[in-house]
Amino acid sequence: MSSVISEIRKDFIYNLILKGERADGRNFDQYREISIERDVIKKAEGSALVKLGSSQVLVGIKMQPGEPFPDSPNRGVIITNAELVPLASPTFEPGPPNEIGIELARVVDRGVRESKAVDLEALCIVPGKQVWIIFIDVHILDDCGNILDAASLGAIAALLTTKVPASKFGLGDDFILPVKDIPIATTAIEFNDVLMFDPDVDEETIANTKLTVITTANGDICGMQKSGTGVLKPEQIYRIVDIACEKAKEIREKFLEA
Amino acid sequence: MSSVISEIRKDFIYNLILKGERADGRNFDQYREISIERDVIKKAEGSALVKLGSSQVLVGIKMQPGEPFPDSPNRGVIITNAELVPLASPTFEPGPPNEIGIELARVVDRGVRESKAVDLEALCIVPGKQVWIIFIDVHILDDCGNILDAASLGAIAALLTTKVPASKFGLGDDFILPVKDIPIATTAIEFNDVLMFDPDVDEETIANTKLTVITTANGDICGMQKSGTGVLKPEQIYRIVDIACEKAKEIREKFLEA
Amino acid sequence: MSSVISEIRKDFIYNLILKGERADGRNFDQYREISIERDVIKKAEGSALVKLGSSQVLVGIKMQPGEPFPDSPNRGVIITNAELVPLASPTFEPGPPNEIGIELARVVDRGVRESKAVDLEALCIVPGKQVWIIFIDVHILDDCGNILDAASLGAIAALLTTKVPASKFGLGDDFILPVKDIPIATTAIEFNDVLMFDPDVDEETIANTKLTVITTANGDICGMQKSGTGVLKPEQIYRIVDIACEKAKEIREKFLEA
Amino acid sequence: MIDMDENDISFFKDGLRLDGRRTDQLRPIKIEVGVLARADGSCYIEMGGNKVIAAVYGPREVHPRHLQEVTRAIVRYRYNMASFSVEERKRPGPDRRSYELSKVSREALEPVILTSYFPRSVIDVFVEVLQADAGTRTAGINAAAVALVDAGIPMKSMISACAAGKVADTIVLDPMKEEDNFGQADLPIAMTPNGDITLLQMDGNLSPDEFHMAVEMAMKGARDIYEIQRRALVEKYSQLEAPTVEVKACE
Amino acid sequence: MIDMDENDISFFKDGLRLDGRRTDQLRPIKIEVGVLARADGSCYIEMGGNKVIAAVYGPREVHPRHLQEVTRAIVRYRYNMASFSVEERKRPGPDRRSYELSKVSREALEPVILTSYFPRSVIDVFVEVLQADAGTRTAGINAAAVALVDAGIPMKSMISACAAGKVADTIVLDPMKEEDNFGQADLPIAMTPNGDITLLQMDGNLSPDEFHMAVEMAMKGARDIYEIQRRALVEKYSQLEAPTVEVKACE
Amino acid sequence: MIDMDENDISFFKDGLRLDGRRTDQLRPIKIEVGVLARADGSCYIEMGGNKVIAAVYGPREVHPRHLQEVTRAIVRYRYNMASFSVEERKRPGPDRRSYELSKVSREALEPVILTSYFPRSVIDVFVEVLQADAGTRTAGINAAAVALVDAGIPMKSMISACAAGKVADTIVLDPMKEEDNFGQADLPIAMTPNGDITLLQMDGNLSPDEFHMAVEMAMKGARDIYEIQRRALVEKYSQLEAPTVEVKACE
Repeated sequence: MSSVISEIRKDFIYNLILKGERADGRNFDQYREISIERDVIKKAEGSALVKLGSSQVLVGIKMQPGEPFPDSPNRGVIITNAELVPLASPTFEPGPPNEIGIELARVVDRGVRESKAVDLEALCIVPGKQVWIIFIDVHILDDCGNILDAASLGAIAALLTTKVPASKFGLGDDFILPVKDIPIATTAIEFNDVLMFDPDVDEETIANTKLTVITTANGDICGMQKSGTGVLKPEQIYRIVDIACEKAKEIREKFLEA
Repeated sequence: MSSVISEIRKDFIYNLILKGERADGRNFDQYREISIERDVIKKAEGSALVKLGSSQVLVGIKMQPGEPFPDSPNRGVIITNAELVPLASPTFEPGPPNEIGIELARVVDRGVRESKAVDLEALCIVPGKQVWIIFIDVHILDDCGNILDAASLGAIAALLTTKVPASKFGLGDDFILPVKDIPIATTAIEFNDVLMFDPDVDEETIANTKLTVITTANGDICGMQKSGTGVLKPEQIYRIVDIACEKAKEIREKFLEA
Repeated sequence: MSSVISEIRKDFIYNLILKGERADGRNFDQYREISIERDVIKKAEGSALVKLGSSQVLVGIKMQPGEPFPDSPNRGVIITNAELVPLASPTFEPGPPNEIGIELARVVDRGVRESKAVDLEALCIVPGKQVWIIFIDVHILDDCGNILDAASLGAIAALLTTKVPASKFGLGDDFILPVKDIPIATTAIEFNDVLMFDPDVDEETIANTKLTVITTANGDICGMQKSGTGVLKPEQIYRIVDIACEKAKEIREKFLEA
Repeated sequence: MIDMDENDISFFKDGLRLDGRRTDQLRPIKIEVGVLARADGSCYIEMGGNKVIAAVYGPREVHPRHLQEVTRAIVRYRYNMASFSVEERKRPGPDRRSYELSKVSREALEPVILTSYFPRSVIDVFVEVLQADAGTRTAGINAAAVALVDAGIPMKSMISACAAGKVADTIVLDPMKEEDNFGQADLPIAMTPNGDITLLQMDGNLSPDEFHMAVEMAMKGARDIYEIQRRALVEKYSQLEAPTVEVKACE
Repeated sequence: MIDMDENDISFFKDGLRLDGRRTDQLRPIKIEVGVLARADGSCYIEMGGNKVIAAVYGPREVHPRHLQEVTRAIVRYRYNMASFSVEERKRPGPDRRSYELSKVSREALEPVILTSYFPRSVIDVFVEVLQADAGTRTAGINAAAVALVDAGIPMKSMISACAAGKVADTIVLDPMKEEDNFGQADLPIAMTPNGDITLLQMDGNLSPDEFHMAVEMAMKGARDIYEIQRRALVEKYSQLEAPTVEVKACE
Repeated sequence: MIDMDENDISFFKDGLRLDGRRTDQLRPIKIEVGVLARADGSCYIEMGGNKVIAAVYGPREVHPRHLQEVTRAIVRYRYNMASFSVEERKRPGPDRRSYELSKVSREALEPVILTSYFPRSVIDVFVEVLQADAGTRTAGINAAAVALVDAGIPMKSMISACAAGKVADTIVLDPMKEEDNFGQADLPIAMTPNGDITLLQMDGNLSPDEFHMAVEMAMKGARDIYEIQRRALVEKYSQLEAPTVEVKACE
């Protein structure tokens, strides 16, 4: 997209917002259509392809035995990585993750870790010696905005389909990965005191403040991240948190609970 | 070489080829003079300095005990690396191997590996635990064209001089590395439907298609690699293969067989 | 500092030197004021903040058990690293150490190692298996010239305060790191046949030859390094060595001996 | 080629391969055109168990500038495997194998791209292997060629890629994982519809006669794949108002 | 948050915290302005056991040039831990954590920097953690904000940062190491004196009500820190001939 | 200096060193000029068991451009060891030692190169150690200096390098591997024929008097090497039609 077209597009969105509208007709707190396809990668222990509007994120889970961390000798290990491959956006470049990819991976990780979604105690093989390592690999395929929420959704959806490959390593029968909570990340941007959830890529461009709130099944907050070079008033933050809890509940119930 | 001179040189070579000639008077299927000096590096377990016309390639073999690959627990390991050091050509740059160096190392490796030249079973020390690791290090010293053939020739010549340093590691008496086959790589370029073997650096510049054929002692093919941004007709490929088998036989008999 | 100002400053210093003077009024063989603050970092096993005029260097010592080198199975290991972080000078850049940082670390290391300042035999835990590893980490905070002498001073001062954290690793009682010698590095620059010790950053800019001499407590030389793109006559070298021995004695007695 | 006692493995049963194919039969192929919104062109392909997606960006500006060519566009090709695409998790980022495959794949496509139309620019081809099952490089090239058309890049012709292999002394088309791991030879090619070879690699062991057979069989496979690529593009673009220049480009 | 059996640890004794503080009390803070000769601005801070130094260079030229912005200065922020700053020696160089902290810290300061005054240039903020004791990112931001003033960078307002935490179901201000390691939640913020939040992160577990309490408490802490920053700057600059523009900038 | 019980090793037998040399004797040296076709200048040297090759490219254009100097050529020097050049295989690529040696070797040559003749360009010196046997840095500098002449780079004078060492309390010239590994000091120098020192390093232990002796002995060695360098160049260029400017440069 040339920069001239992009300026025109920005103005268009800007003017819409002033009229209380979004380019695709959504309400300010409305998510784009969500679809989750599970178990799409047979070589992975678990996987999910999440579509959030036109954004596409594929998450694969691989597991293997390994050493625990010294300060938690009886617990499995989670390692989260995100690849913002250049296939997914003209702004992504080949090479090791930059600060945007690192932040995304760390916030996805924070949601899974701090919600205690995975029962890590159940992943101890030999206390202090051998535990299960869970690799959560986030592969962004198409960045049409809000890939963080899509990646978080993909991570928990993939974990929910994960089978621990114990037999492959001679460690008994395979078993379903024990998942105890379902953290949901919801992201809003602020622009001219308007709060918009699930921003698309154009909306992300014009706003310079973003807040992600991760909530657990019982409605608590387990992770937050403000990003961007703008400011938020406390009242705006509280408003985002209120709506985020609600939205997360809807998404959780609709897509992830039996 | 300034780009003006290089254009003039290209035209010269181009016009020669149209007349059915090469700049140094060779026939199209004729190799430059080959010399192989063995055991030039005493610190290495085996080594060979190959001169192919003015091209010079030094190959050193180092061996040490190490772990086998999980899928071949009773076999030695071959690791091939090529350094296109900036000393060897104005177009080489310092730094880790680029795609040209990686391709060269992988094709040299392919020849040694797929011909089963080295008896890897004989390099098992403790099954599943300890085997001999063979490092084939290709050091390009002067790139005057067709360094791939020179490097392949250096690799097998060096392997043929290699003594396994068992006593140094307290693993019994040293022994001659068991070599069972002698793969030979022969490379041709295509230009205006003319096929030229063993191209020099100027010929490489004007042609944009190259085919390397690696053959074993019994006349089979064990590796091939087309490179460059041109195309080859199947008949051209078959013609190259026929001549390559012949040339490889000559080189093998003249330089590598007792 | 813009390059115009820097040229004026250079001329000023140059003219002063021709008159036999230095900008801050020091004699040619006189050091700036030295201060050493010990044990400033509680998380480190030993530490020292050295101020040499306005130059500031912080050295921290960390120790942990690890494997000895194969060729010295009964001796502790010293690993010296220097970070020329961009906070310390407009000319330092983020990233892994460049050749200046590497040289600095290696010369600091040379002083400690070649003077046999640390009794490495006393740092063997299990012969051939486990020894103490000493990490000497040099953190340059403010480069106002001659950071090499400041770093060397910081390294030995920090080692002199180091307590081996044996109890933390279940290896008996903590003990004072056995230090047997006190190497002192002294650096001079040459400019127009004038030799100036402890150059400040402006003096370093105009001179292009520098010589560092490291001496031990008994007056021997244990390390030297010429740097820069100038030349030194043997007589100049001998003169620097003579003064260096003297200066080192003064510094050692004043700051580091009980 | 992993070296196993090949007698232990029977690659054929009742004259058919382990997955029921004849020796000269391709695995099932599915091609979808234009699957990504951000990319200028894209294609998703399944070849047997392989799942591969390709995107094309460009022609666009080259950074850093010293890579620019005054008379033509440069072509870049990045073959990348997702960490979870293989049995044992792969470390993210390129390894030596992916550098080589990127190079030969770029050289498989560059001969048909009309790079002289776009001096000083770059055409970027990105291929992500989401699931690997032997033949990822040929699947990637097939997807990339379709994505180039989808991106409207002018091309002299289509490129189609396919491998032949040798198992139990028999030449077979489009080897699957087991045949690739325990077989005797692998020979991937890429070519234009009129038989110009743009990629050719081989490892294993083939007599000159077997080599001829394998090349002919791989070329037959590539021709079949070309029909599938063509159909996928026609299907995509026939739903639009009128046939576009791009579709012409691949006929 | 390391997951421990929290019953084993008692975080309070006689209504006070392990280091004798009330729940809403900061650790001792010491701020020194202008501690480095080479930097354009600098600040050393101690917050409890944290020892952090910040330097500012710029506005200065950007290298490489393609990073330049035509209408404003870019801001770079590098959070770095000295190898010896933590219990177990840290490998030198940035890790994933420091990349994230550098990003959010930059975004905490950028909203108040008048970057449009200096097009095509860069303002570099370098923060070195010399000793770490929970709260290094907020300590770094506090020092960096003062160093920016010391460097004469025009700013819309000061930035002050502080964390709140939750231990034994109680919201506490400015958690120290033990409270951070074994507590239930950590919530660092940065803000302007008039309550605009420029950094907000959280991990652990907080109900919406606890979250409100924690934000309010962290904001109170930030306001207290603002007074200390202000005093340190006034002290430094009141020794000079006249109050400078920079001091005004932080009032 | 590895610290061994030096009594266990006897470095002398009948007043001669283990390889039969006197204390002030060089190892055998062989120098060949112009051994590479692609390089602008080159030299192969054997000093004892060392086998080292040097190439010079330039003056040529500098990439990237911001490295250019307006008033002079920059000089780059890359000291590199082949993986197989040492007892235990070395990982390819530079390590900290080779960065330091590259720096001091460049600084050993730069004083005599007339860099002001070639503003905005670079003179590249590449040194490959093919076999190492103590003294690779001095061997590399000796080869590089000859290669510079062979490349026609204008120089104020030749550079010759040599080390002295201390073993069993005796100062010796040009230590070989055993003397270097188990000796008490190593002192490499580089100098011009008229005694200007351009490289000086030392490690181990020397009294000021021993230091004087070692410098004098190393300088004597360097003078002897200068004669060999000179002879090799004359031999090379006397076979040509007429003495060239370059040969003059090293007289």
